[in-house]
Amino acid sequence: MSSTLFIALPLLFGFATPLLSRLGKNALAYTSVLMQLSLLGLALSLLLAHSSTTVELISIAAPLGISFVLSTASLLMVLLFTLLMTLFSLYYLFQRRANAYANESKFFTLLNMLLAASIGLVLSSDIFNIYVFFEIAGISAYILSAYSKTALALESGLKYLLTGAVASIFLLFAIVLIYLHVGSLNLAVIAEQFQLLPYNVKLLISLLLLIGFGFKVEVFPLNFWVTDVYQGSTSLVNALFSGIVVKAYLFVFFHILYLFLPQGEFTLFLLYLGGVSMLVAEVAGLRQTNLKRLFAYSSLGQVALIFVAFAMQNIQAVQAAFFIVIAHSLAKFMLFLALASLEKTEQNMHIDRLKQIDSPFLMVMMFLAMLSLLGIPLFVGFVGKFLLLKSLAVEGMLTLLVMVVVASFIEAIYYFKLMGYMLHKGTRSEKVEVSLGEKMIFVSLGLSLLLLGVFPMSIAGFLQNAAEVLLDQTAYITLLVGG
Amino acid sequence: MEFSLYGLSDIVLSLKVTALANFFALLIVLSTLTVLFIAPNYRLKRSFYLLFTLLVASLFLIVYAHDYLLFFIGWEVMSISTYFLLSFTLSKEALHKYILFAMASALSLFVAILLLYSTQHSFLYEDAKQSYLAMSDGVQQLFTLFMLIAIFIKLGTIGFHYWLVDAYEESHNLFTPFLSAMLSKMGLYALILFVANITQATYVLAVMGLLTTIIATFKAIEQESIKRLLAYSSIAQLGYIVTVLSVADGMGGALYHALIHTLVKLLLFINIAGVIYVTQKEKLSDLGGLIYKLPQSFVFLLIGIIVLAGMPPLGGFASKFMIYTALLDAKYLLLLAGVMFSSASAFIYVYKLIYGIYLGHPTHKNLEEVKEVPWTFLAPQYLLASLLVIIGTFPGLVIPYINRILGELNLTLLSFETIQTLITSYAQYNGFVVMGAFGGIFVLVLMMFMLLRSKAKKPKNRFDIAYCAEEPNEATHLHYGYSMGQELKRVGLIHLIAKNSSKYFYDFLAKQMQYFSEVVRKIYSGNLLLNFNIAVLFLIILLLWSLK
Amino acid sequence: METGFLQEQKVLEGDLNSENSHQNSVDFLMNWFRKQSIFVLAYGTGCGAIEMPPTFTSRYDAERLGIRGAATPRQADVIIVSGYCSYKTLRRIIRTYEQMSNPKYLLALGSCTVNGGMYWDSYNTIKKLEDYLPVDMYVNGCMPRPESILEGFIALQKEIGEGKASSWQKYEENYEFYRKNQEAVLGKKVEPSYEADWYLYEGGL
Amino acid sequence: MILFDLLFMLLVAYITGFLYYGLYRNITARFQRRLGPPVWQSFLDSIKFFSKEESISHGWMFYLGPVIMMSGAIMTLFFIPLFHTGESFKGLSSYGNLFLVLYLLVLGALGNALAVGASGNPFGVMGVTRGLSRLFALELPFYISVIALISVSGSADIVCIAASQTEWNAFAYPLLFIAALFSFVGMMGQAPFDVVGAPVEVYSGPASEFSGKFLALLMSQSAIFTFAKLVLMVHLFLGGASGFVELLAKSFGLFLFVIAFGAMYGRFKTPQSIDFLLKVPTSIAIVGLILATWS
Repeated sequence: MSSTLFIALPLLFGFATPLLSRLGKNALAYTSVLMQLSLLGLALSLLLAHSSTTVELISIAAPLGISFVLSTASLLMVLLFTLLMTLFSLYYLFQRRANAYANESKFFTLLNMLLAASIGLVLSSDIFNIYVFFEIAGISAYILSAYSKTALALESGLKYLLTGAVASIFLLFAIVLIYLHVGSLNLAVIAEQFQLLPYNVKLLISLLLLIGFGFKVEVFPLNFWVTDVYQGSTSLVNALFSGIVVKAYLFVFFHILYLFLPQGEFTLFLLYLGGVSMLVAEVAGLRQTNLKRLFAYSSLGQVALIFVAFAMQNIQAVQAAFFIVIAHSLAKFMLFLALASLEKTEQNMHIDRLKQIDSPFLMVMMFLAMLSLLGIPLFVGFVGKFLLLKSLAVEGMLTLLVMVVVASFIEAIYYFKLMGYMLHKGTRSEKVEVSLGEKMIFVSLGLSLLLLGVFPMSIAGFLQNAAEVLLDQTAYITLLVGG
Repeated sequence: MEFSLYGLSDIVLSLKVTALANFFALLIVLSTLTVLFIAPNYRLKRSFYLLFTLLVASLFLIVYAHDYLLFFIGWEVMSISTYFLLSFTLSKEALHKYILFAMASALSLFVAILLLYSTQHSFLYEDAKQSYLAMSDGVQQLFTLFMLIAIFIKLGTIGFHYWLVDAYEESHNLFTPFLSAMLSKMGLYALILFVANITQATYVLAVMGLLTTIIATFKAIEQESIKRLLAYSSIAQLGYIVTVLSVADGMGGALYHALIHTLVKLLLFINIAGVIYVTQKEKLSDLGGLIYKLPQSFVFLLIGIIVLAGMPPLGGFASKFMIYTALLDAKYLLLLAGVMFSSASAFIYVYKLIYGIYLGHPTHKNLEEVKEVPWTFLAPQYLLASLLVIIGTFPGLVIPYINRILGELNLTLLSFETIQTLITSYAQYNGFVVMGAFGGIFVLVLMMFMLLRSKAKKPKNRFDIAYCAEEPNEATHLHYGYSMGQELKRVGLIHLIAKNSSKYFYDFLAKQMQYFSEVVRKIYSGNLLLNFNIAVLFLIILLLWSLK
Repeated sequence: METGFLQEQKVLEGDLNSENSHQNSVDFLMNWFRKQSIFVLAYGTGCGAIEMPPTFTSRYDAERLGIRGAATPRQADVIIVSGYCSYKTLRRIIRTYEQMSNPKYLLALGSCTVNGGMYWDSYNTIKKLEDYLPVDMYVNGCMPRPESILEGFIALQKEIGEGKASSWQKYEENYEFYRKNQEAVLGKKVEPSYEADWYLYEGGL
Repeated sequence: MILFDLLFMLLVAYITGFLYYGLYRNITARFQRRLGPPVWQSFLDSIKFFSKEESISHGWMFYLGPVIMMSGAIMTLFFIPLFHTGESFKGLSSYGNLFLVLYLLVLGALGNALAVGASGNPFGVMGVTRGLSRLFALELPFYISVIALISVSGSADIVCIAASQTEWNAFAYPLLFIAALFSFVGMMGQAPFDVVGAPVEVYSGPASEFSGKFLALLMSQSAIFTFAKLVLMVHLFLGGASGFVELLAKSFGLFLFVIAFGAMYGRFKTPQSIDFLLKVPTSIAIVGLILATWS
């Protein structure tokens, strides 16, 4: 029952928001925090109690049913999502007055749908369910993106919608093909039989899946919409996009990949795709002066890095991928929240404005996040990057290694340009007040970056376990289908 | 002390106290103490000290690490904390330049150590040699390339020095001594580890070292800013070390020179920090004639430049002598000639430095009212100068310590008899006798000279000079030795050497990068139709390619 | 103390009356060395300078007498005022003379240095050099030939050897007199505008 | 005993140096078709300057400059043995080596350069600038030759280098000798490399502010220093010396060559001389070095 709760609770809460908003002015914000906290508590309790992968089945009719698989890997993602969502709610609560949304209840509805869908993507073991959550997440994301109703926001929402629609067509077509040939939508069953399919069909399905998910996992050249969407959306929403949504897509894409193609037929192709994505994104970001767009480029780069790590398809690399996922989620989340704090007066900040802003606290916090993103030692970003590059080196993929390093260097160029602006010496006119609550959130995020970076061994075992589980196709099949 | 990290069995980290590490740790302690001595004169934010502490900690980590991963972590932390320390005073451009080079250094070091790891799955220094030998030829070259890029950037070897000069010039006067004395030494430490543990890379080091010494010396000659001049001098001095490390028995000379260079650069930078503190001027063209205002500082700078120029009888000659004989031993004769050539050229900037600040005429009215620098500046200079004099008198004093390091690295020991003498296979010299003879002769000549009947009288006015029967006054431009060396540009060969070619190169690189970025950015311009087309095309091409 | 004409007369006749010939052996030795080696400031002040190059080069070879040129007043023993002396040049000559170190001698060439010569009516030349600087030896003629100049040098050497050439002492003793005359032609702001007077020099190192 | 040796060396150098200088002036005069001064004229000059009543000093650094220069010259002299055979008149050479001597050669000049700077005379500094600019170009061919000799003889000890010559190095390695001679002409301050003290250009350069006893000391050190440099060249290239006659003969021969060379040529400009030295003698020296050490 527990894993279903992760999806049911947010959905319930989401649809109950119109009612809750009537209870009082702040009721929604407080209850949201409460709800997220309870989800986080649930996830934590599961973590403590967790011993092996569990399956939960909600049976509808004999072949049809919704099954959720809660493995170490998916629990990790759920934990990350709920944690970020909790912090998000808290942040919203603390700076709500300054950043009130026109229609708060709708906003919360969408937010919770997004969360439910993201968790659903991670937990589902049925490809059609995945499609459904894919769509839910997509629809809520489109609306969230256009939520502020400015010209830019509407443009971004529309673009998001268009590309999302194209993506889902490809995905749906793939699912149809799969069902045609395998006769089942259960991931385990498909995985079992996928190897037996004719080569052309396999290729076609893989291609369709790649394109379908490719839009969502922001891989070059299907990531052209990302920067526009990030620019149009508010920073708060961006925090969720880059902290939660894209991670869920990444996870489910590679989950499916590992199940369908455990031998790694496409590994080399995907690796270079990831490498090229990273390079292109970083190079394109080099001259960007709009902060949100800049962070979008950086997100593209980082996601591509995660893509490379997952695509390696071995335990060390996947462990590294999880490290980068955590590092990137926390750091980008932090950056976008900081941006939200800075943007109280103005949307769409130009990089020059960093010279004016007088807020040492936010600056320091942004420094922490950026350094972690750049993979500087003592931050968790380093651990992920290091493990990934190490496994690249061990595998002898020197070209890719150099590609990733060069891309990291280019990323460093613009991040340090940003820092240069922040460190600019001169009078600073704009004072930005940061409330204590916000500070607590930033400090806790920053500390977690630092602590995980200094003591990575505290979670390394857990992550390794997750990686093993994620890569173990036979165990998955055995669990779901039975011997 | 070995331990594992990240809960992974295949990564073993280790900290170890070695004689080499102790040597560099000693230098760190010395630099930190002397630099902190002058700190009370400046009003600094608390965060400065916090970052400084972090920096020192990272230096210790670098030094005591016994595997390349910890070393890399220390390296990166050093770069970043230096970045924030520099950010207090550096302009945006200089700061960006610094950090880009630092990141390039760190990342190429990263690649190098990962390549090292890939063969034997170990980061430990002991396994480094085997790991290196296990690589294929191409990878070996790649590894050496990346490692040397990382080291060269930190050392500021010519071509990679683009960041260094600006960073030195604009850094806080408190921090510059440390920057020059310590941070560049970390590059040296890395190079020593590389040379001792992995491979000699003879020709690369020889060529780069020689180019560095010569070009940096001539660049130093044409500078007008004191700190820029000393920055180039630092580069040149480290060039000697790089050169001498290219020969098999060069380690002793390299360590010796590292010690001397640390001491002398601390002395010089603290000295000019004092001068800048009392005059608020940083250019040779704005100073002058301070000798009678700051006599003690003058003497310390004099000691500093004597050492820097490698003049007997002070410590500088001992290390130069070691370097020369090491090169001679290896029969690198033209290399030796080149090194001695640049050493002789160094006299120009050394003289320019002391002339521009202390000699000649004051260029501003307020220079005539300055007082001697505070004792907090003088105290560390007393310490450093006396150390240099002691080393000059007893050049063999540090040989046993260097021998301990050499023994640890399995290299040929230096011969050692008494602390007064320095012995190499080609020659020896007795520092005590040189110092004693010079002192004795000097005192005797001075005494006899003072006893002469001819009276020495001192004009009351500094304008009473033989000036072609004209009378100079305040407005006359009398202090122009600071621009000495400019005329050298008229010599074609030297003009060629001193061109700003690295600036052109990096500017070109940056410009090309920007153009490239401009092109790539078109993909993300938001034109959906174009994008879909590109996407489909790209995917089809890639797929066809990958399925072949 | 006499003033005006009386003082002038006294100054001019000073060396005639003084009995400087009693030198002790050290003085004698030193004067002998001074006599043997004479460094002449290479400074052509008037038209007579044209006679100096032949004096010092191959044709007349003053170096065989130990007489050679010096570039700066610091190194010179003798300054030659070669002919007429405009106010502008006088300013430089005085400065140069004061920068030379003791003992120093002044050799005046040509008639113009004696009484202004053909420049008697000139608005910007001095008449009598004696009024402004003490002269050890006159070589008259217009212009004196190199032979005469050499003769003058030999005579000067003789005086140096006997310890009689002491114009530099005379200049110090009667500084007020010379100064007054100098200011009369060069104006109050006569150089050296700073303390060239030796008694303002600090002693020692 | 060693003190007596040193004193004697000093005396020899002083007398010979002044003698050579007198001869130099005399011979140059003969080149110019004049009689020239007597041989002891330089000595008389120096004593004359010592006996000046007063000397202008521009402060303690100025005062010490000539003293340092004199000390440098005497140090150079002491660390070069007079004879490469026998026991006596070795000076302090066993405590030093050729590298030390190479540095001592410039020690005095640099000390004096400080004094020149302290004097505040721009012409002096101009001369110093010229000297320093010329210095490195001057040293390069000399260094290359010396390095080649050290490498060939296997020791940086002057006595060993002198003793190891079966035939004179000048004949064994003529290219090295020629290159070193160019440098040596410059080191002796002779044309065409005499830009430093050029009297009519820079007011006699570094010496322009020195008067009286300072100048006298500079003249004396110049005499001693000249002798020391000549002895060094004799040991390096002309097979050393084992007796006074040999030493005087060889060194005077060398000296004669240098002054003849100087009397024949005009003066290079500073950049010209640097350019020339970096091109011609250096190339000769490099070829010489390669020929000498090729095995």
